[in-house]
Amino acid sequence: MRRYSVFAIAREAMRAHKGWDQQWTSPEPRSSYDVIIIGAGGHGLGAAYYLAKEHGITNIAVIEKGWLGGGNTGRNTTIIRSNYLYEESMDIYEHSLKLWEGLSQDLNYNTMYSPRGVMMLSHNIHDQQSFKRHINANRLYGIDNEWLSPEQAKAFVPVLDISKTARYPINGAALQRRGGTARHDAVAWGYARAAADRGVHIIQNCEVTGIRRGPGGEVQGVETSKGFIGAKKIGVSAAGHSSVVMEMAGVRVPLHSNPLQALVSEPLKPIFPCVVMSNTVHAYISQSDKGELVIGAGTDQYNSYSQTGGLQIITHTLDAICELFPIFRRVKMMRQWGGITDNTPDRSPIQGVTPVPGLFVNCGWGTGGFKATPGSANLFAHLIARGEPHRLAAGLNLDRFRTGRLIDEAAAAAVAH
Amino acid sequence: MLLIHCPYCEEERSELEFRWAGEAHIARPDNISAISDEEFAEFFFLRNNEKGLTYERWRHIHGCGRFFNAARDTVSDKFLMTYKAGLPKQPIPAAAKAEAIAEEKTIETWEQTEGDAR
Amino acid sequence: MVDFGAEIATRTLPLSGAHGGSSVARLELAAPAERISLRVVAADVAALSAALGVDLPTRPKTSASANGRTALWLGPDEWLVIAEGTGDTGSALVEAASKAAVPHSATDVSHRNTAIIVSGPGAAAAINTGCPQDLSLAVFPVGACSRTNLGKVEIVLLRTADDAFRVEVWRSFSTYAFGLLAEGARDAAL
Amino acid sequence: MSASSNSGAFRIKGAGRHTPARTARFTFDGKTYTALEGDTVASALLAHGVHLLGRSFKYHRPRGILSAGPEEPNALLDVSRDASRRQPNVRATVQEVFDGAKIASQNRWPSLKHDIGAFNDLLSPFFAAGFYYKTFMWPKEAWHKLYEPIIRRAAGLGEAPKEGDTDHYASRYEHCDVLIAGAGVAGLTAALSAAATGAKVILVDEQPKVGGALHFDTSTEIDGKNGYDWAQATAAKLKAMPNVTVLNRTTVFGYYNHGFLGLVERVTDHLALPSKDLPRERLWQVRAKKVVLATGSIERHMVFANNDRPGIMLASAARTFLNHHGVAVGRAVAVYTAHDSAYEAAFDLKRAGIDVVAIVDNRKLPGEAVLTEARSLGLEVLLGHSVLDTAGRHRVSSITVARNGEKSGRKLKVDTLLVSAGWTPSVHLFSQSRGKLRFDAENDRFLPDIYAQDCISIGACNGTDDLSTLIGEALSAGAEMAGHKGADSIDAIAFAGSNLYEWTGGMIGAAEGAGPDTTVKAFVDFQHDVTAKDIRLAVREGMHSIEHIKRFTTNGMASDQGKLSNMHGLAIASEMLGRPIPQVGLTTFRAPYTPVTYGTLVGHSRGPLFDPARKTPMHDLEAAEGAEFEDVGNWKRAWYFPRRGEDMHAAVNRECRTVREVGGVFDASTLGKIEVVGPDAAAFLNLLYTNAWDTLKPGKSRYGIMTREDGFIYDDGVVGRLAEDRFHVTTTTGGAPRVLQHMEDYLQTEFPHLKVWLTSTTEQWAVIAVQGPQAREIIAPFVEGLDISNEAFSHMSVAECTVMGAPARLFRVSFTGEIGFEVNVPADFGPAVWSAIWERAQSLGACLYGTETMHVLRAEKGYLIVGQDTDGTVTPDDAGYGWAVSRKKTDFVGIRGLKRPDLVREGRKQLVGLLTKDPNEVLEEGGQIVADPNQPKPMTMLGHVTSSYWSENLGRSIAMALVASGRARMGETLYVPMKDKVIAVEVTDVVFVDKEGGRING
Repeated sequence: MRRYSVFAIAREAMRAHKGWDQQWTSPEPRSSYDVIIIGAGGHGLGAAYYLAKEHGITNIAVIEKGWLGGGNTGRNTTIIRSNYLYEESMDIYEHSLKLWEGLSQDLNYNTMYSPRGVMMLSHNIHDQQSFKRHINANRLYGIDNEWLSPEQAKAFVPVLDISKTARYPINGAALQRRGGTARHDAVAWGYARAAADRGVHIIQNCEVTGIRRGPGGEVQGVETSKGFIGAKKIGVSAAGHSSVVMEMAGVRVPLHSNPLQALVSEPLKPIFPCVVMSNTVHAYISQSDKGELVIGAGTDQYNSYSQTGGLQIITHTLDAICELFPIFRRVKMMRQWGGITDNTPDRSPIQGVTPVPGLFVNCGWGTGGFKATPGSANLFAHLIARGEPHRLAAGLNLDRFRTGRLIDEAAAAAVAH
Repeated sequence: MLLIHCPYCEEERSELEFRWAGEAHIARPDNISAISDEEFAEFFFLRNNEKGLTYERWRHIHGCGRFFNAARDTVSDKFLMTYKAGLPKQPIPAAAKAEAIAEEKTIETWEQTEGDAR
Repeated sequence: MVDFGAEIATRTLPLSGAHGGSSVARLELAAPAERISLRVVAADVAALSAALGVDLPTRPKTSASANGRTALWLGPDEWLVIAEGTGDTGSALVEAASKAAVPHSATDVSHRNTAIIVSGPGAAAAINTGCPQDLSLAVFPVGACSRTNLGKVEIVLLRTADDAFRVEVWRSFSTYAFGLLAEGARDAAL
Repeated sequence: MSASSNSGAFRIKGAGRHTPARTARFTFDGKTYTALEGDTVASALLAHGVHLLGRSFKYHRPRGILSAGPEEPNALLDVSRDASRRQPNVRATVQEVFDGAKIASQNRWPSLKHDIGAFNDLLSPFFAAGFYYKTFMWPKEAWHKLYEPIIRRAAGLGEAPKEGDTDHYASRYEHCDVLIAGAGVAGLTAALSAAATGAKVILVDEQPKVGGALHFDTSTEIDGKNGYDWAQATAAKLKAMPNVTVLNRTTVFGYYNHGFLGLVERVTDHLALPSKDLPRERLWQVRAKKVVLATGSIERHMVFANNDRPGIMLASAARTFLNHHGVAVGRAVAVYTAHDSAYEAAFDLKRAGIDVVAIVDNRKLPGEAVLTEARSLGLEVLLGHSVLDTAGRHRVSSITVARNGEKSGRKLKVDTLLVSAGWTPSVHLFSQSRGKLRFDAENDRFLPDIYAQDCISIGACNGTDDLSTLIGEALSAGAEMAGHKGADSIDAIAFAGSNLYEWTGGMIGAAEGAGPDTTVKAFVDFQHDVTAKDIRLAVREGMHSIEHIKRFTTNGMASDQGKLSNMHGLAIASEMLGRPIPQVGLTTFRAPYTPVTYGTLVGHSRGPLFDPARKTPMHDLEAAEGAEFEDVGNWKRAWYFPRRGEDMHAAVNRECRTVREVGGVFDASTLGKIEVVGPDAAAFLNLLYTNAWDTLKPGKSRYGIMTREDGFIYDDGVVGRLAEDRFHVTTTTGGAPRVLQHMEDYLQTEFPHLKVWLTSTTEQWAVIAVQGPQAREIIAPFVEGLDISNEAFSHMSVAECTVMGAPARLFRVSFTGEIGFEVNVPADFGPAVWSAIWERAQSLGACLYGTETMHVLRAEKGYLIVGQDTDGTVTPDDAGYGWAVSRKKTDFVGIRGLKRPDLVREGRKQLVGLLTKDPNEVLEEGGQIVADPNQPKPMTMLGHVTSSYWSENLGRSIAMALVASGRARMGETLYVPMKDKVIAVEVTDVVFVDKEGGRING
């Protein structure tokens, strides 16, 4: 792999950029692999990368029914933070945040991790109690998160309306300074390039239609639109389509797939310095490097696999955005889109072994999977390589729905993911 | 914004008047206190989450207030039928099903139409 | 010492003093009314109709009036009964319903709801500012009624004339409803 | 000087459709110009010879006006009336001029002509597509601290408004039988036949006037009239029909599920002095039974070197400026085309007296008719030639023309170059409706193929080019969509149309000199500065999916969303990949078709209408007593009642003391109330609450806990039994709607055999809580028909009675540990009863108190608040309410969930009291509890502080907490480590005041 650097760019600039390698190739599948990962999003590609880099397994195929990074990796609003409440959540999201901090250098690909701060607005006493519970838990766990007064919040985001006459006045905010954003496509591409460089096959436009199992119930490989491909281990990382893929192996998982909508504005000069979220009025917003205001809206209420949703979801979110930031009322929505999120009953992910030998699952990231990408991928690789979960992901098992040991961030938190 | 036929109001109304209420035809076990942990998890947490034909409940919460059942294609979001609560799972008439299946072949999710025009 | 017990409580109506509307859609507050939420199974509807002196409509989205009482079909076992009586509560209606010797629920909601009358050639347009239903005369004729949405609140809508509607709304939502209808009335003139 | 010359030196006398006498003045970058009413900003500026309007995104290259419509990628301006009504990123080609408009260019500093950012253009060899993924990585922190801020400042276009918007926006739901998008020939024709059936028709068009392409196309005749005149007459006819609504200046921006369409109508942006009553824009949310898509097509530019200079524009745009606005786009004009339509631009200009330097056609064989006409007009036509390059700093000054295949050619001096690569059908809405496209290889275009909704495409957006065919197609589509099939309904209104020329030709992808793989800057996407070589680079780097190419190059991602660039980008990728276009695919068309103002989507939901603020009947009286309010859900609740000079702390301390010593009056109206009526009411409540209800006698009430199936506490409240078959259920304030939904769900779905009905009565009753030793004394004079002595009406009694003449429900209930009553009266009586009770309470030395004091007093008694001391993971036993779970019942919702392994394990978190070692230290709610404050991070946390207050009655702080194995830790010392200190606490019982509970029964 040719390293990327400013010197490489300068050299290429002199010869019309004709010397760049393909970032990844499009190989025909082999008849079998040591490991097959279903789903070439950030989580799946990252798992392949870490399997190759940290566990010495390189005979891997990542199989993708569309184009790599085209699922939720390429459709989310790119928020990164780790200030969750429960130990299980803090473990994985903080592990992830630490990996984000060095990801560009590790992959030799600028993923544009931008620790511009993630601020969650508190509008009432209930929010305040919840946020302080998070802040204290985070501090004792070694994770940064701090309480701001309304004035401090406004100093950080000058366009914020903190007037007392607002319908839901702001009584403070929680700020994680290390939180921020990254460039979503670059994450998928960076992992794809680095994985491909280590010999991983990325097989796009190849739909998995079945999972073949042996006499002992163990996995033997996958049926695909390009024929059967054998593997002793299969990792499923198919986000919104996890239920569909797991069903092929006869495993039911507690998931609902819902369309989550988002939108961007026309590009504006820098006006919004960080990420702001408000659960009380249902809004989250940041500004991309191109200048678009990136706004996450809600999920449609019903199960669906169509990436379209109702206009009312968008208008509801914009109501809140314009209440918080009245100067954005004349800004224009340029593009809206949707992704299919896979949501668990406790809104925490599932990563672990399954009743089927050789089949591993990583799903249920709901609306919050992007921030977890490096951490989830890294621990999923560990799970697949060792056959048992890493300490930091042990609580994310499927069995919790039997025992009742849920990780109920949704119930405990007054914040969206 | 969906348009939903309420079997009680006998009219199509805007989704705004309705609230989705999860998978249909999941009966609460009569002997619920006697079932195993696995059975309870199955009853309470596991859902089909079908890609394609799904049976689900809606409540006409801002209308007649009734819960009712619907059959919908989760790929096209088209309703195949709605029927009153308490009725058993209704078979989909062959014609409607054929249409739905034909559509399923041609009208795939967005992510599949992307990069794959005919 | 003041004789505290002697006073008789007077009523304070919601939306007192609210005014709004435009040349094409007038907004007025309805007079206080007696109201009950009536629930009874289909088999016992006749008994309640007899007891109340008004035939409870059984077709969706319809209402019926008789003897100063209007019954609005809200659901297959649910009616909102509104009387033009002078009572301060729905007790007369509750009592009348109780004459029917069948299980039912008649619950006084006279003070839960308040009503706004919207009238004029732009009445439907004003309501369609926040109501997603088709209010054309063909689909929502005079006498039609429905529980539905008005912006972010729930209402019960009754068409009383070609160009007049009664909007029933819970009292704490009435300020919002009136405000939205006032803006709708203004924009209906456009 | 006449008005017309005033309105610009490039006005052509006798051309255009505006009235010369009607002028409007506006400023552009500080300079004043005069326009004619009906001008767009683009036509007005062109009339004055102004072509340089903006700078591009990345290279800051000078840019002018490319189009005459909403597809404009370059001419984006800042338009304002005043500081609060300023709009960035406005398309000069759409915005109509109004008198007094202040217009400015964007993305330049210090000025449009001298822009420092243009330095980027020199560095462009470095700024190849995706270059930023390959650098800016060292050192680690530099991306966020150094590079990103620089990139952010350079990027972006307009500046966000600085002030809140003083305009308002309207919103309307509408229904129709047939919605027709686009009022060109096809849309108008379909409207005629649909309307003739009596169907309810809405015809929508984005321009001020109907006609679509007839704005520029003067060679079409319909029904014996000039096309544009026919369009206006037809619109007038349609507007006069009662079943037709014609919406001008209105864009169908989104086609959503089940026939739902979003429209935005621009109401005042073209008016000089709009009435304050008028909304700026109106959102139409239309549910259409059927939809006719007549959205036309958009002309493409040619992709060649330096094709982006001001003065280079689409041929049809030049015709619009000339034929509609009466403006000549230049004095020496050349045409570069691959399509016949551009010839007509040359004809129109020539006839208007403009020098047409040459028609450069990269085809060898143009349409015969246009070629003949060109020659007869004496125009030089260079067939099989191409424009290889252009020159000119702020405007094109010359072009280099060469025979195809030759590398050099001759220079022609021009001030304007008109381009056309043919027409792209506007299939955006069809695609949004989830219809599927097919590729028409013969004409290089995507056309509607398989429909997903009840709609039909007609005219240019359906690839129908021939006018007669188009009229026939539109007539039958209109009738068919209105439900009338067959010829009968059409024949009566059928008419004919003709145009002078049949158009042929068209190309997509890079033209001569810009391919197959050169380094010239041949722009595909103008706004984002994406060139043909960028797309090739993406493919070379392994981006083989069109979505990857789009995202890597940002082609089609600018504010025009690829209306001009998508097809060219696709063709270049296809060529590079060696795969036919249908196999490369097309990126998705997403809503909105053109950008939509947030304010329009928000509509009325702003300020007081953003979210209803629910107020109790006594709200105003409380406000008059000086209450501060807090938001609880969407309710406003009285929080505390400060007297003069008191801060919150002092007020709450006084209220707390007064309630325990004398009494207090509290507004509890927001508590949810559900009337549960029917013979099976008790049986139903037995199933919905953990408690048993059949043992509760009429006239008594009981505290109930509700769990969901999972066994965790969902809600709580006091339930009074008024009669065998009638219960008055109360819920938490925030929980009321979900509890009712939860109950209805079980009633309708799981227990439909039970004869019981539920009615929300939250708002029927005003609830005045009177608590404290003097509570009975306070209310006694007002209560009629009920003995409220402790003997006759003991704690947890409930009865119907009369209060001040009003029918009332009286509860003997306490959330303070003192004697307590809750007076429920019909809501309208609330203020009068409240005033009377308060007057008497005051005379006895009692106070008004708010939610904060309520919280403190209940915490002193260890009473739970669901949602504060529980969080959805707490069982009744965890909370110390195991006694509320009936052991006798064989079923209730939650009975099985409660027995799951994790819910019965040792070590669960339990609700306990905490007393700080320092009585003056008030813990932070949300503080985390540890056994060893000196352990390294990450620490093991045992639980957290759920409630914490200063208790004035105890003269010390108190707290409640969820602590692992809490009840086994009584007396243990634990620690709450804060940022700056560690607070030692002792685990205690949750009841701090009156542990024996005697006061409540007085």
